Amino acid sequence: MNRKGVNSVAVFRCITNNPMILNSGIPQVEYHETDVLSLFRLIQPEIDKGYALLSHPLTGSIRPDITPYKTVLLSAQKAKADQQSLQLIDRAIRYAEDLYSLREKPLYLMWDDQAKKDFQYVDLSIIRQAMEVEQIR
Amino acid sequence: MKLTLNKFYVKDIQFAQKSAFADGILYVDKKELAEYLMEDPNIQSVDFDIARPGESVRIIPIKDVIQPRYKQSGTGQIFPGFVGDVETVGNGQTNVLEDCCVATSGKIVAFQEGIIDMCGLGATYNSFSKMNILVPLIYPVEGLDKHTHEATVRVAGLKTAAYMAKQTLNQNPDASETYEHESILEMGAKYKDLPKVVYVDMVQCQGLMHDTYVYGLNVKGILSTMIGPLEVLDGAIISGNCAAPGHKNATIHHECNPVIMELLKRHGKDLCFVGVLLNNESAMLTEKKRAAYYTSNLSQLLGADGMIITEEGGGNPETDLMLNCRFHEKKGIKTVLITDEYCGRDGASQGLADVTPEADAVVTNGNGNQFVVLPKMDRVIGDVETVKIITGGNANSIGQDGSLSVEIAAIMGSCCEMGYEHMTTRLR
Amino acid sequence: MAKTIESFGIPCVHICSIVPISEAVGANRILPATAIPYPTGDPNLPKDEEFKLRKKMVLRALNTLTVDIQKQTVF
Amino acid sequence: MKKIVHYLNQFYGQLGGEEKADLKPILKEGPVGPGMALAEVLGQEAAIAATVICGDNYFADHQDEALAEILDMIAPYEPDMVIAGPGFNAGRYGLACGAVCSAAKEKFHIPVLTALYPENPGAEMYHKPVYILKTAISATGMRKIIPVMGKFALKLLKGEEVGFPEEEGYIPQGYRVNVHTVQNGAERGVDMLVKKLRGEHFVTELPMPVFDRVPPAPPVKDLTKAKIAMVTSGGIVPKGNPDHIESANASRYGIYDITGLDDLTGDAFMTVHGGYDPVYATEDPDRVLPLDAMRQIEKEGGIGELYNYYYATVGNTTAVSSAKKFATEIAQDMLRKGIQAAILTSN
Repeated sequence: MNRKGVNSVAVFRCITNNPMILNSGIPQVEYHETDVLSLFRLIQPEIDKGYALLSHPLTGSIRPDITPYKTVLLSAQKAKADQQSLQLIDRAIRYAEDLYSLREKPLYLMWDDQAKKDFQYVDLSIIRQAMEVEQIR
Repeated sequence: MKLTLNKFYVKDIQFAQKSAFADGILYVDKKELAEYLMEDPNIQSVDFDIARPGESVRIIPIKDVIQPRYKQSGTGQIFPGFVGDVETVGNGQTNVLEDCCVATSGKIVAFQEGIIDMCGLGATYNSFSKMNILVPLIYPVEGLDKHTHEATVRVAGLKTAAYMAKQTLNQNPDASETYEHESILEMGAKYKDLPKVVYVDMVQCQGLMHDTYVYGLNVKGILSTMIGPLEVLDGAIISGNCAAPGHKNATIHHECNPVIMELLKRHGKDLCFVGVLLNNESAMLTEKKRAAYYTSNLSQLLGADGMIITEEGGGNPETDLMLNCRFHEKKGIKTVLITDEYCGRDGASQGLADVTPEADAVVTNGNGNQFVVLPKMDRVIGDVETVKIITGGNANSIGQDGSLSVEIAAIMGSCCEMGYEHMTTRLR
Repeated sequence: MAKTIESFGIPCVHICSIVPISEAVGANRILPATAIPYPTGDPNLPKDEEFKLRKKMVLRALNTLTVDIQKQTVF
Repeated sequence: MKKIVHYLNQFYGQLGGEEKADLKPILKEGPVGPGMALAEVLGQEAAIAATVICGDNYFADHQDEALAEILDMIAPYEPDMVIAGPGFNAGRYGLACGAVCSAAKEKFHIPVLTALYPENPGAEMYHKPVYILKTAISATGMRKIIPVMGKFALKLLKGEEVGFPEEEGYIPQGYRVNVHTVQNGAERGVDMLVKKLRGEHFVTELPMPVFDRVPPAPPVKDLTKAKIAMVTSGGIVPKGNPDHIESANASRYGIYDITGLDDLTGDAFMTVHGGYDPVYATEDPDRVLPLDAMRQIEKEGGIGELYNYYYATVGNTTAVSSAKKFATEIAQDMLRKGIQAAILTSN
């Protein structure tokens, strides 16, 4: 899908800290071993450069301080900086920062391996469904 | 269309040899109900528990809450697409068990939360604590994948609710209310001087534990659509969303949708309630825009003067909420938004993930980040282990006396974004 | 800042990368910039092309100062 | 009986007007000026043990020393509370009232109270840590505010529960708290919509962040005769950052000479903005402050004149109040210099 919103070439960048995405068959994965807030901060300069958000950074109902994993889809092509993307990533960062400061240690650091796997799975499910509905692959 | 809700007030639920409803007591034959649920081959075993108002009981983790309803007359059956066929509902008579609900508990994923406390401080944050609750505990067969597990628990809850309300068939209700909703052309002529009000019910469909069903269909990827309010009261919308307990719209919130109820009550008096538009909250930005634009197109077609928009969840849905607000206001349709906030422990943060200057009329249902200490309960229904990990495995959150420090966001329905509860925030 | 300067009767065009922020802080004449690290340039272009782009942008910005607007306008 | 120390400026402390504004803090036993009236309201329950009086300019120019001196004067009284003002809309006095209360609260862990006009910069700066009662814009509101202050002070002294701003009259501190309501959220929403549709007054429960607006300034009639100035919040400053503008949360701005310059180069200029990647601006500062283009347009006669100085600050987490203050000063300077229009660049 291109930036004008017309369904055309199905290309995107998949920025994630979710290891389950790596083996999911989703192409163009850029994996970063970091937390969700840091991932957003990595994405912000990409948006400055002119890559647009295809998915909302705060997908799902699980808060960024609770889930350790997030996957964000960006456009593969650069253009003039997308205003909505700039605004959304900015607000997502602020939203995550506020929630990270709720507790001495944010909740996402507290989970055992089984819970982590489940968070990964839910994130993957959301991205899969998003791609299916938007017919991108 | 006309729908009558026959209300039966439940004073207690008791297990018995034979299921029945008599003198306000709902008797449940566990064996018969279990057999009914076990028709689903994905269920290994099932057990039931009862929680009553005032008891020292905590239910956790809760997936969905459902109000028992069953059709006394009219077409179709309650929860179409799941319990009933996909036939039209929303007419005739529906029997309703008041002060009573089903709370499904089942650990689909290892991080699940969702608390109902039947007494103490936690009980002041939702209506469910004041209800008689039947809890089906569903144990699936081994190796069941998570999507099927979720669906299994979801359907078992709906079947349980229908089974319970079915016990009232052909009895005299304690009270009954009739709601009428004409065709749009008819009401346009009938109430030509009243402002035309549309309700935009934003539903969330994004993936596992984040889906919503209408007449049995997962409405992911739909263009915004319209549904009759009376159909919603017969369980046409079902929650498959089991994340974010404080502000997800459980099935009971759909069945008793407080915005629909209020608009129906005022229909023909100070407003004309045109209908309900369903707008999906997608994960994708283009879809969010398409949905909001399309919803605003439909509103225009319907001749709406004003609208109430409710959201489900927090974070990305705020973008849908604000897009809908902006697009409608730009078309001259006045909006009121209903939401909640995450404005921090002290309430000093900006509580929404997206905002727009057009949003000048907003109802908030509370700050989910408020911390409360919940007292130890004598009994836990569901999964005791979950209590330990509910706040992220933080041992400190469980006090020496067994009390639990949580955000009210962990309490089922505490900040319901349809405005089901009686809470707001004030600035100080 | 653009808003405050305008409040003194001096038209002020705001060339900025994040238009919504400019809208939120109440600038009246807003011209979207290229990108955050280089609002009035583009390092991907050859020097002379980049200058042409900048001059064009500045001319557009200057032109907004001559327009009689009634409310916040993104040019 | 509870003990209170009261803070006043030279004027309300009855020491003199502007000519005494450089006065260092002095201490007087018992109440002075407005403290007399306040003492009457407090009655038998609390007394003003002492009054600290300080000149407005002295406080503004030497805030750290002044605060230290004032706190040293307060400490021996071991007060149960510190009250400052009321300061109405006096800017310097208002800031001093806020600062003294805030510092006393932090140092002595006691309740503090002042009263200011809501638009006083002291109110904007200190409404979070300090209860600031709303006053009229000028001292004509003295008679009205003193009883309110007295009653609220007693409430704080007794540790009674403080109500909401609308009930108590203080400036909201910015905390949203959960409260239970009679109507459910849906009923409130439908009520709000009906009012909105009828054009009646309604109150939103969640105001959006302020989207501030001013009416657009009239346009420039003839660019070719206009004197234009450049402003940037992108932190472009002469190499060495002579004014020490901070990379974030800037507390100052600079005015820099560009007479005779046709182009900004990385040799002579730099960015001190800490909120974006400086590589591109370092390579060519015109990418943030387009001097080269402006000069060429000037030479071609596209504009009358480019003002030979530019204004610069850093717009990185800089408080709205600071930005407003800089812009006010810059606009006033522009008016003095006969500038007719401005170009502001931001990252």
